[in-house]
Amino acid sequence: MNRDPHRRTDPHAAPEPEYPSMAETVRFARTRGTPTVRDVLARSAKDAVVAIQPRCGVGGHPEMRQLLRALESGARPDVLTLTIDSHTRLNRFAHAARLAATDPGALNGYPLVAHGWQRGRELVEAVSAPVEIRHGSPDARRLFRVAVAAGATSFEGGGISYNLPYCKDVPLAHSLACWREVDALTGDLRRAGLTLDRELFGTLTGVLTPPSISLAIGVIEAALAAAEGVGCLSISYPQGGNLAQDVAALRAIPLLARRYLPADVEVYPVLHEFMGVFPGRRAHAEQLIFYGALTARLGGAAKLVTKTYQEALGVPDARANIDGMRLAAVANSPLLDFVTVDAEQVEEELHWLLAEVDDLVAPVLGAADPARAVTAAFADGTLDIPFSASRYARGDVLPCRDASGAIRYAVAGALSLSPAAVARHRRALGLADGPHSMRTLVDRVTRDINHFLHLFKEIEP
Amino acid sequence: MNRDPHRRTDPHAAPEPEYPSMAETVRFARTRGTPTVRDVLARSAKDAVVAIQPRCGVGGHPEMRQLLRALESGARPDVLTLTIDSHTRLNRFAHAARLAATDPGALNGYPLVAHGWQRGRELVEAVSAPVEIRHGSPDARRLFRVAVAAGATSFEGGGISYNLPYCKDVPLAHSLACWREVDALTGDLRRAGLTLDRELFGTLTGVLTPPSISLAIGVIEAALAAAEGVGCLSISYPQGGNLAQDVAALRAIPLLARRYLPADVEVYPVLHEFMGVFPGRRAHAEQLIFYGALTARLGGAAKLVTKTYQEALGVPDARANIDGMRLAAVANSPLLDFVTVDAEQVEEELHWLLAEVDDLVAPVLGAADPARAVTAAFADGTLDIPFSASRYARGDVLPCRDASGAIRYAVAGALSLSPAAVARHRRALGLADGPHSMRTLVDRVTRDINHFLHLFKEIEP
Amino acid sequence: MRSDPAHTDAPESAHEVIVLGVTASDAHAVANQLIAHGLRAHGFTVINLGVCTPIEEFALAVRENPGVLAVVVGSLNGHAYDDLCDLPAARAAGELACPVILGGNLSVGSRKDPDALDRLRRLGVDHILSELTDLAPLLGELARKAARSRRLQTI
Amino acid sequence: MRSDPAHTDAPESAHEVIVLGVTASDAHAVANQLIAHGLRAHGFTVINLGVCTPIEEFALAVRENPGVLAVVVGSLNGHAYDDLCDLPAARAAGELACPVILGGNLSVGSRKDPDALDRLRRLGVDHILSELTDLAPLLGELARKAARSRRLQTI
Ligand code: B12
Ligand code: B12
Repeated sequence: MNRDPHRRTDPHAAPEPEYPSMAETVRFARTRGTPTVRDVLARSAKDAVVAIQPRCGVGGHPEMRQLLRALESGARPDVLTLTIDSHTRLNRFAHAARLAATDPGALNGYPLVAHGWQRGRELVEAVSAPVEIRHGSPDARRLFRVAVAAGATSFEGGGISYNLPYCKDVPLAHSLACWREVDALTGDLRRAGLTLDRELFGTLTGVLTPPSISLAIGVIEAALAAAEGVGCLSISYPQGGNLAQDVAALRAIPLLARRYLPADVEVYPVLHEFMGVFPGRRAHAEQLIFYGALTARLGGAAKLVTKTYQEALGVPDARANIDGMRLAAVANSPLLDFVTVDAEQVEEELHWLLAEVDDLVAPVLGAADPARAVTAAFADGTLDIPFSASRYARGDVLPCRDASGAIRYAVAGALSLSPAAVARHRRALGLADGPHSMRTLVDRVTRDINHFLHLFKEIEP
Repeated sequence: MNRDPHRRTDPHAAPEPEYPSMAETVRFARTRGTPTVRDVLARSAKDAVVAIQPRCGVGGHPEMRQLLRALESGARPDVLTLTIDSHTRLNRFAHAARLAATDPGALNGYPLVAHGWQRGRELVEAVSAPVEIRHGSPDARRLFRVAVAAGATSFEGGGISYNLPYCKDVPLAHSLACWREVDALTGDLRRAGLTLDRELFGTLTGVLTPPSISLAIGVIEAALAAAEGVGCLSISYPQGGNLAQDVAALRAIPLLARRYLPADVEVYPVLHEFMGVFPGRRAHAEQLIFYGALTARLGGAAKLVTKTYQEALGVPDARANIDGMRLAAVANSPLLDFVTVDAEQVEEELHWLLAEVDDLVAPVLGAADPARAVTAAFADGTLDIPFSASRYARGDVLPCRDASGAIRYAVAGALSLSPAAVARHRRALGLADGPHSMRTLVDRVTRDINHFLHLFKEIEP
Repeated sequence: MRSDPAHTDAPESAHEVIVLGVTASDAHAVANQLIAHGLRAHGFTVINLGVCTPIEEFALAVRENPGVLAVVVGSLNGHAYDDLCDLPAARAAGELACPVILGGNLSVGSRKDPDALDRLRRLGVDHILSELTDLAPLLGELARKAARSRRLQTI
Repeated sequence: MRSDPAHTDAPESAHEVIVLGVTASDAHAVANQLIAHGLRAHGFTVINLGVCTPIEEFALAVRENPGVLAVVVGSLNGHAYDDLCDLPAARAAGELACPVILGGNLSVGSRKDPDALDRLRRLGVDHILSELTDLAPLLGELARKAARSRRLQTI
């Protein structure tokens, strides 16, 4: 029995194919006459119009091609996606290849490694929007080579954010080392003339992600990537559902970038439409989708990654995906210039958020070896995420929603936050007065996970 | 050659059929177990959630039934519509009947008189939302009888608003007399136990309709209807495109009702989504649709009549109609509670608007015979509408948009407005300093008619 | 800016005379009024019959105003074919001898069947324009043709 | 509130023991952690193997902890069938003799084919629950049955 805890490569996987040279790769991306993801982001930031991107991935190659074309003609997204299946994410390449050959519809994403970079290029060439690879691989080295060879110009992930939510037993030191290779290659490409966008997955486990944890991990991953020569970074943040908090989080990104990242690195704030439990009824899902898009606009996001009204049900079909993007695009309208957000509330959230991120980030980024400091911080809980899928974060943190729907720490575990910050959180939750039973807290967390189901009265209180 | 200028009945029309008794009609509407339009409006007003209603009408009977069912299952509108074809509107019943029999798809609406009230009832029974008849008949007496017998619980129109935009040579005295009959029958029904909703068509010619004209005509028609015993009135106003102006107009409606209408008459403000030249591109149309729905919400409308992204192209298909309603419904979301409108601007618009409506309405409603006063006022231009289709309004008024997009009088003709009001309008347009050539004004009006095409850059400036 | 009724709007100059109107079942007035203004600005004399104008009323205006250059018909509500179906009979009776120009939104529905235009041509519509900007140039050309044939007649 | 790794989470009472986990390719952790809490609150001893748990790992836990009442498997990412396709072989080898209960989102796509559940049953899944609320009652029933058969064995 295979007890290798890292399980990071598949013993039966096919040998790696020949890749095009770096020069060829750069030439391909630069001479297609279509923008790269970075070009799109730069334009969005300049025009202050949020770029729109779907999630999309199906197992079959012709089906994927057809899906991309349908999405492009139906909604003209600014960026397109290959969402990778979860076997490939975990480097179970043989599994993915077998299903791709026998039952591609059973895959929950596109098995890019199994299909190979030549087919990937066919996809990239089938559409005029640039393509990002969205996955969730703690060790994405092979996938990255295929993605770059295919002509993708953006690659999501990071050594923390694509480990802790996405696997059980890959040590952080290992995933950080793998992503360092990816980032170094990205730096090489940049020097060769192609600036890839590297998006960091601030969404984490998606469910009640505390903004300061999301941003802290984003900033740390960004600093690690910049150190390897990455020149274009998207720091993503998942919509939590409280407008002022979400807007503050998005607006914090450029401020944090200025504080922690080299001046010559471009940083774009990205919003992921609500990443927790989605309402099941179409009308409700549509309201949340629109609200997310409006949040992106008000927060100054350069890009929005959309959801669909089928989110609660399963991988969406093309129609739902198109409708979701079209709806999100409405929030970009000049007719909505009059819509504003409470400036004072945002100011207050922003103030605390910046302080919290500083508290979380400073010890790690101040260390001699930040990657090693990251591993140690997660081991001792001074960095942590809620609902960690991995044993390499303690998962002691417990977030809840306050009366306004904002996400606060009910339990901050060993996070390196100031006592004042922790007290503010617990006060907002009405928990200031000492300990509460775990049972009560779990019931409350469950309720808050289902926040939008309650708000729309899809379930009983 | 038939030179009868009223052309109000068709010499070849079939004899009127037997109608069910008033008691039977009341019983039908009251025992269906579904709400009447008035029930829906009362609930909307109470819950402060805008009711949603499509425009929809096709020539064939089975096609109409199918359309209503598709719209109901696709978007669950609160009210459904039979939009009547333009032959029937002009009492060209034989034309409508011939086309209904030979080429129903060539009709631009449902020929209810030709199909008869029994078929109308089939339609009403096919859906659970109550049905309104929307048309444009200067003489709607026959259509009204059929509509009521069919079980429709709302009937649009009025002696002014369904004359001036809808025909060339029907004297106002005649249309007012016809609508007096309709209103009196509505009063009879109310006493018999069924309160129909009577919606007044404040949209008029739809293109740059000045708010004070829209509301003044609505208030006059409402007063005339109330005098005949009508108990439930919807005063509709067409979205003009400037938010503060449109919100002020909607908020003016209950204030005007309190001032000019008996206390026991229910009055509901209704918004018609933008009724002028619609953008042709789908994404732009969707933005305008959403903006309209948000305007309705912010203005406190009880009901919204929607448009579709096919508006610029032709009578929409079911799919587009469903999408339009779904999109509008998003604006009702509790997630958008934070969206507000500039209170000061609205206050300022409201102040002037109420004064203007008073100026226009008072002379007529103060007269011994208001209906006769209406005819005289349109003859001498103290009442007037822009772009009148009819010779019975002078059509001397010329509206333009100011820099904020608000609709102002460039030429107020002989309207009984105060000099201060007229001066404010012309000042807003930069026309304060004396006369301008008609040529220049027409160019400017043309530009302003195409406002949204310019805003969305669909045409060159 | 509504146009006055036809009878008060008789040609007052030697300019080319255009009869303008909207089809019988159609009440859309705005384009009609703007077109009337535009053509007048181009120097044409416009007899604007306005909305809801049956063929017989167009015919009467042409009969009452000798030398009409063209009849310009708008139709927006989708009923163009049905509203113009008396045109062949009128033509057969010797009415409306001048060119008939049609524009607007010429059939019901948001997907247009090109056959709809052929059907209209078969009714005797001489010119169908999809762009309003083509109207003045077309009328100009018709005016030049008419002048040429008048010159030929006087030779 | 993450569950600790299996080895530190051994049954500490005479309560019924449940092995819990998420399928091999699936990283969705939230329901898993809430279910672990819920079952513990119901008095069960839960060995939570967490996400990304292949059949062999479930089998090992059952082997290492005699008397396991049931194996409760979650699958959210749509890969239930593929992730469980080693189950028949494991069962044939005498592993995983206790009931296997499955729940979550069991196939890819937003329109579900009911055949998907039959396929899973044919792999040897004993109970497929569509509602989480049915889990504790089912385990309760299994516990009563187990107690009855233990009693029968001791008679
Ligand atoms: C949060 C989330 C994530 C997080 C997960 C973080 C983490 N590590 O936990 C992130 C963002 C990382 C993520 C990633 C992915 N996700 Co995800 N995710 C969700 C989301 C939004 C909520 C899931 C959740 O936590 N719910 C809260 C918990 C409490 O409830 P639950 O998991 O829905 O479970 C309920 C029931 O299923 C049931 N239940 C669950 N387990 C069990 C077990 C038993 C025995 C029983 C009886 C009942 C039961 O009880 C719960 C309460 O009702 C759902 C969509 C949604 N529901 O809104 C998608 C969703 C589950 N994800 C999906 C997918 C496909 C993925 C990815 C493969 C990416 C992709 N291709 O889109 C990756 C997974 C990679 C991998 N290796 O598995 C799909 C599954 C599609 C399908 N089946 O057709 C969903 C439905 C989204 C979608 N519409 O496409 N995801
Ligand atoms: C304003 C409006 C109204 C107003 C009209 C008021 C009035 N009396 O003028 C009101 C609200 C009363 C109204 C009523 C109806 N309308 Co209406 N209306 C419109 C709207 C929104 C704008 C029209 C307008 O004024 N445009 C401004 C002027 C300047 O432009 P235009 O009319 O579009 O014309 C342009 C071209 O067509 C061309 N053109 C026009 N005439 C001519 C003539 C020639 C010779 C040439 C070369 C070019 C040309 O030049 C113009 C500039 O580009 C259009 C949709 C749109 N376009 O956005 C619908 C529209 C024209 N209406 C429509 C319909 C069907 C009706 C109704 C029958 C109700 C119904 N069933 O929906 C009734 C008409 C009743 C009747 N008896 O005719 C349909 C026509 C459908 C079709 N063809 O499939 C449209 C397209 C809306 C829709 N999508 O359903 N309407």
